[in-house]
Amino acid sequence: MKRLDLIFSERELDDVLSALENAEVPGYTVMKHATGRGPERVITEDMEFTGFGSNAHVIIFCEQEIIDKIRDNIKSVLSYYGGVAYVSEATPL
Amino acid sequence: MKRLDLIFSERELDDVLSALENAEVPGYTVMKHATGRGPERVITEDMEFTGFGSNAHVIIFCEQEIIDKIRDNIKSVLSYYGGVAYVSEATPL
Amino acid sequence: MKRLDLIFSERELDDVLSALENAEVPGYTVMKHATGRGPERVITEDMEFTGFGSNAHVIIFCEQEIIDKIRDNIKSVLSYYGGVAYVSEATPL
Amino acid sequence: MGQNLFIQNALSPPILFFFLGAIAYALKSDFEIPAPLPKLFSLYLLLAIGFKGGIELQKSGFTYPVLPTVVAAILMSLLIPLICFLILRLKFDVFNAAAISAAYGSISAVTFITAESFLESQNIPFDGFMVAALALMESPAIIIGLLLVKFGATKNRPIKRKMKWGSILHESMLNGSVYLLLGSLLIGFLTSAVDPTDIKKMEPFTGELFYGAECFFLLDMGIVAAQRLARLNKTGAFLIMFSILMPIVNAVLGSVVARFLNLDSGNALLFVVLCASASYLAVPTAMRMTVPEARPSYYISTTLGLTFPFNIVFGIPVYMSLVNAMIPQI
Amino acid sequence: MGQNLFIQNALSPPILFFFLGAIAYALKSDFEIPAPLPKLFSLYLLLAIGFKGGIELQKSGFTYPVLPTVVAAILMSLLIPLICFLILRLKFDVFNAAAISAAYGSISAVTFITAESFLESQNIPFDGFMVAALALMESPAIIIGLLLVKFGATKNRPIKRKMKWGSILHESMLNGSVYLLLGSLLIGFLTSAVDPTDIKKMEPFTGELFYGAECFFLLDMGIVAAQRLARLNKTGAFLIMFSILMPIVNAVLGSVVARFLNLDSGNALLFVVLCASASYLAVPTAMRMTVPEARPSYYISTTLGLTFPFNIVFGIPVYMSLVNAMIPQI
Amino acid sequence: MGQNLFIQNALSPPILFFFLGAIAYALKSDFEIPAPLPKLFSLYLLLAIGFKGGIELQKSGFTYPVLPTVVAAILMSLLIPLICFLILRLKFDVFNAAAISAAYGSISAVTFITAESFLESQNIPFDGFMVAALALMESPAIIIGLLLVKFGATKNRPIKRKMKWGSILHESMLNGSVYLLLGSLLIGFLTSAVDPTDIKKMEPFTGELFYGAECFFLLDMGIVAAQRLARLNKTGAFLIMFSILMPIVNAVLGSVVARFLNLDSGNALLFVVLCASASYLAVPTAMRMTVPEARPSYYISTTLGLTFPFNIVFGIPVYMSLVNAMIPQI
Ligand SMILES: Nc1ncnc2c1ncn2[C@@H]1O[C@H](COP(=O)(O)O)[C@@H](O)[C@H]1O
Ligand SMILES: Nc1ncnc2c1ncn2[C@@H]1O[C@H](COP(=O)(O)O)[C@@H](O)[C@H]1O
Ligand SMILES: Nc1ncnc2c1ncn2[C@@H]1O[C@H](COP(=O)(O)O)[C@@H](O)[C@H]1O
Ligand code: NA
Ligand code: NA
Ligand code: NA
Repeated sequence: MKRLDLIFSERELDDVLSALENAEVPGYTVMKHATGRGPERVITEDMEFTGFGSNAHVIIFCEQEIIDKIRDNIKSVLSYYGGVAYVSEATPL
Repeated sequence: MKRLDLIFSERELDDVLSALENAEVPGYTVMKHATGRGPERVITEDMEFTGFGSNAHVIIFCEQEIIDKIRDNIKSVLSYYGGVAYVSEATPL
Repeated sequence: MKRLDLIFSERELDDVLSALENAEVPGYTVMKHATGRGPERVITEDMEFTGFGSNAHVIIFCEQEIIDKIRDNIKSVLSYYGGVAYVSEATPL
Repeated sequence: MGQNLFIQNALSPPILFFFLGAIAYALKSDFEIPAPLPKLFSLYLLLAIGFKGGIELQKSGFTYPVLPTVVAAILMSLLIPLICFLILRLKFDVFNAAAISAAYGSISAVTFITAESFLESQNIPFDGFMVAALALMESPAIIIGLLLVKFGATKNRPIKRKMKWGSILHESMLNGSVYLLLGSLLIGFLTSAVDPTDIKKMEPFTGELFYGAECFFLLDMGIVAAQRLARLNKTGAFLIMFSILMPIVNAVLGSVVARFLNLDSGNALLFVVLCASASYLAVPTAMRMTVPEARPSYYISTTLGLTFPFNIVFGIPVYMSLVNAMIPQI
Repeated sequence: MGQNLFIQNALSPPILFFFLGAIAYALKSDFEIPAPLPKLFSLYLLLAIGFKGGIELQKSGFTYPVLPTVVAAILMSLLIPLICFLILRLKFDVFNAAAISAAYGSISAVTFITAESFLESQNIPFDGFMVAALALMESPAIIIGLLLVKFGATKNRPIKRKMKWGSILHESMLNGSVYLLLGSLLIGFLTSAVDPTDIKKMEPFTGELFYGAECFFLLDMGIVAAQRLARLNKTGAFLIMFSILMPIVNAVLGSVVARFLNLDSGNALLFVVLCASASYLAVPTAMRMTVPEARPSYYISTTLGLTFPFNIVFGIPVYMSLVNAMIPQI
Repeated sequence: MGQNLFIQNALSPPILFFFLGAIAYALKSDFEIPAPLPKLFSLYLLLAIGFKGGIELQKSGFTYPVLPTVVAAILMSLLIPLICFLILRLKFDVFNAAAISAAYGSISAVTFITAESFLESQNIPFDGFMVAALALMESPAIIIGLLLVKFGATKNRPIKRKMKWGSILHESMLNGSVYLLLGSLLIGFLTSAVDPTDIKKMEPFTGELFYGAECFFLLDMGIVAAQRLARLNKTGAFLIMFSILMPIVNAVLGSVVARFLNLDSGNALLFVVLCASASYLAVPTAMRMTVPEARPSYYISTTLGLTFPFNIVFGIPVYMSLVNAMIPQI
């Protein structure tokens, strides 16, 4: 099985989650309040109170087919606002 | 070495951590306040104030033997209340 | 590409981040408020109000070269105050 | 007059802030109150009503209506789940029926607080000992819910899910919100016996601040209830009907008991509200731990998404009219 | 006299707590106020000024200076971004120029609050309806900012980034902080018409607590502003000049309008402060969503790291002197 | 009378809420106050006592007992760690002995606050300048702790762990809680000189709310202390004895000094409490950074799990009796 890690601004969370639902992922986990830096932007914790929003880290364990189904949708969301997506191997315990 | 990712309701955290201690893991990291969806349930942030509890994400870096020792205990906790457990490869920096 | 997971006390966060900047990582993600146990110490949530600080979990997706550039700096920070660092494989979505 | 009460209630700050929250969700505003800030206010409200209730209980002592009212409240929290269970079994399995029943037998502290604010702005007096009734209605409902599962589902439950009395009592008595409420009640009771100046020093925190904090919390409850309401369609028409009609049935039952107890109209309203309201704090938590077979969305979405808003917006003024009709006004 | 005002302002608790926060950052103290606690205070302050403004608006009604002042404020929030845009286009592309302009057309609620506290300690009266002006200056500035992008950048924007009117209005009207401020204003307005006792019960929360909460929040703002200031050198000298000089220009414009409106000196100061201050809440959020091409560090670092501290520390007393010079004192 | 004091203390709201928290942990209730809410209350309490202390200091000026008392307090925070170090070296290495000693030389602000509440409910007057003593006892204790390490462990410390004076001073003076306390003291001192109306506007926040917030915070402290107490058995009998007996020894020392300083009984109690209490905020943070060789569980579990509860429950009334015996009552 695969593990997909998505990191992007939590303001796009609803868009990303509905992309995941559409691809019928078996489940996902969301961790908010992540901060970070990408090639262009720095997201710091103090921005949270401005409503600017920090990052969300979404983890999905799923089969390769689903990864393929997700790809285009996720990429289009991430390319607009920024964010990263990486896939790695994982086996159920 | 291996990396074990456990995601389950934070109300079972004490049970899981003592299962880990019994298997003598070298260490673990806990991130609370995760939300998510599994095959059956949705865990949302607003449930936190109801005392319902959100999810915990536990990461353990350890040897394969320990994974084998942990397996049964963890699986029995997760099968009762739900949650996921995945193993992947990791090498010390 | 590689995925580097660093877990250490959030009080060393500035040191670690500047080590990352020096190695010119393309980006990183920080999750604070992690708790955990290592070989010696237990970090619990209640310590947060004492200013003692909980752990930070830093994720970096980057090429192997950068991992090699980072190694020494990171290891010297982690050896002083504790913490773990693991590398695994990851491919862009 | 009933309509008048409705408008007065709907235009009070707590209800307006509740609407403000609900509308934010409906309009997809990005307005939100991030966790754990809502928790701060819910802890505060429980502490404050417990503490003030304890002081009042100390003042009134266990004179006439106190003991019978509290006993009647406990009995209601045992009886209501049984009625609910019979109705719910028409459509649901034992686990879900029991869990939902427990929620309706129990109470909603915020509904109670809103009713108190309503009485205050109507200048209708009520007694602090009603908080004791509030505090004592959570645990019995949980116990009945667990007993319904224990005896209703003996055959098909796997062995490891057999419940023990110890854990039933633990879940019902030591749930965080029950514990804080009862503990604060006891502290208010004790300290007001010992030293009234200490009480006065608490007043700005537990008293003066209360109304504003209630409004702030209801703002968040508006968002949360609207979220739940939006997901409610998945639970089906039966449960939607149930979560509106059952409170009314319970309110009528409650008003009969209140009249029987000879409560004056303020206390009667509070009694009725306790019967009509349903728990979304203590009971869901306890059910999730002990009856994992039940679907949380059933007992949370109904209590929080429908019964709660119905009660604070429509229920309170309607129940007030009911009480006014039932209880001879002096 | 100007110097005197400056010292009195600098030695008031809100400004001193602001310095305490800023110095903590400068000295690398590990003092911090962890998220989401600052959010609690910002939500509280918006709710409280909205609510109190609504009450005052109810009292004053829409009598003479109210409507023209509010209309003038809205016009200023449309005019100022246009002036800013012309200046900023000398150095920046359409996206960045528009986003920064929108921020300066809009307002900073905390600057406004600090100005109110300043007036109170100077015993200069002012009117609650100015909060309505405050609340209504955010959305127009956002809209102008988005229009500048829409028409200024038509050619080179990829199709999927074309803005729709719906989303422009959504971002400008339903931004969390605009929504809370306007909603609380409306609630204050409504409830004070219906039931003045409810208002009195809110007073300890929205009134008495306010000054202390303001200080606490400014303590955090001190840290945040210092962090931003430290990163400001990357934005270049032009933007640094802009973020000090533009508020002064806007203040002068504002004082001319205030005089024209015949405002008395308290309201005039608040009007000037609205013009001079720049948004770091609603506008950045809206810009980030709708103009992702613009660099957030440009519009956040300038407004928060330079314009905000400049305004509360130097601006307010300077603008007061300006107002005193412009407005004939009775 | 001592017993009477004990009961009066034990039945006061702060102590009862502390017990409520501790019992929640003991009974495995799921009651909890999630982070960062406890931090909100600890920041608030530090800000408020600092601010009020500054106002009082402004009122009293540096008249007789102020300066000698503050100097004596600083000296005690230097002397006590030395005594502790000698005792602890019997069982511990230099690093652990120094870190624990620093904690006992320093103070616990919450213990101090609880003692003030105790005095208030006993109607015994005390002076605000004692807060200055409180604020000034943290840094010296940290410095002594670091010096003990620097000179006690020169030989076997790896080069990169050599401490520099700069970082010693930084850790001791700029620790978050020391900084906030001192800063608020200074702000209170300055603003009360300039404008007494500003002070009055702070009063609802820093004054009236204080007692309730203290209770809320002690509720959390009860949970935390009980958690620590539960883990304490691993630290061994020596350290357990130490964390009960050392406060008593320090209290006796303190009462001798207080008598010598001619303090009246309220101030004397506060002085004794400062000597007897141990730090679990500033010192542990500083030690963790500068003496990573020491085990945090030693200095946190003892101060927080044993010394703190002992002091607020038993210590304060006992020390009061001690003071009453030592100081001639007028
Ligand atoms: N190489 C990376 N490794 C880990 N996280 C990253 C990386 N690049 C970007 N991120 C995360 O993705 C977020 C959005 O990045 P950006 O696309 O630059 O706006 C950043 O704030 C980081 O949290
Ligand atoms: N496929 C998945 N990928 C990532 N997280 C998951 C997945 N399935 C379940 N989870 C997480 O595990 C939690 C418990 O799942 P459940 O067993 O369905 O109750 C969910 O709330 C998610 O946070
Ligand atoms: N084997 C491990 N697996 C996961 N996390 C670990 C492990 N060992 C240590 N940690 C984390 O690293 C932190 C610092 O560990 P230490 O170096 O023992 O102080 C701990 O608090 C844990 O959060
Ligand atoms: Na009920
Ligand atoms: Na402006
Ligand atoms: Na001490």
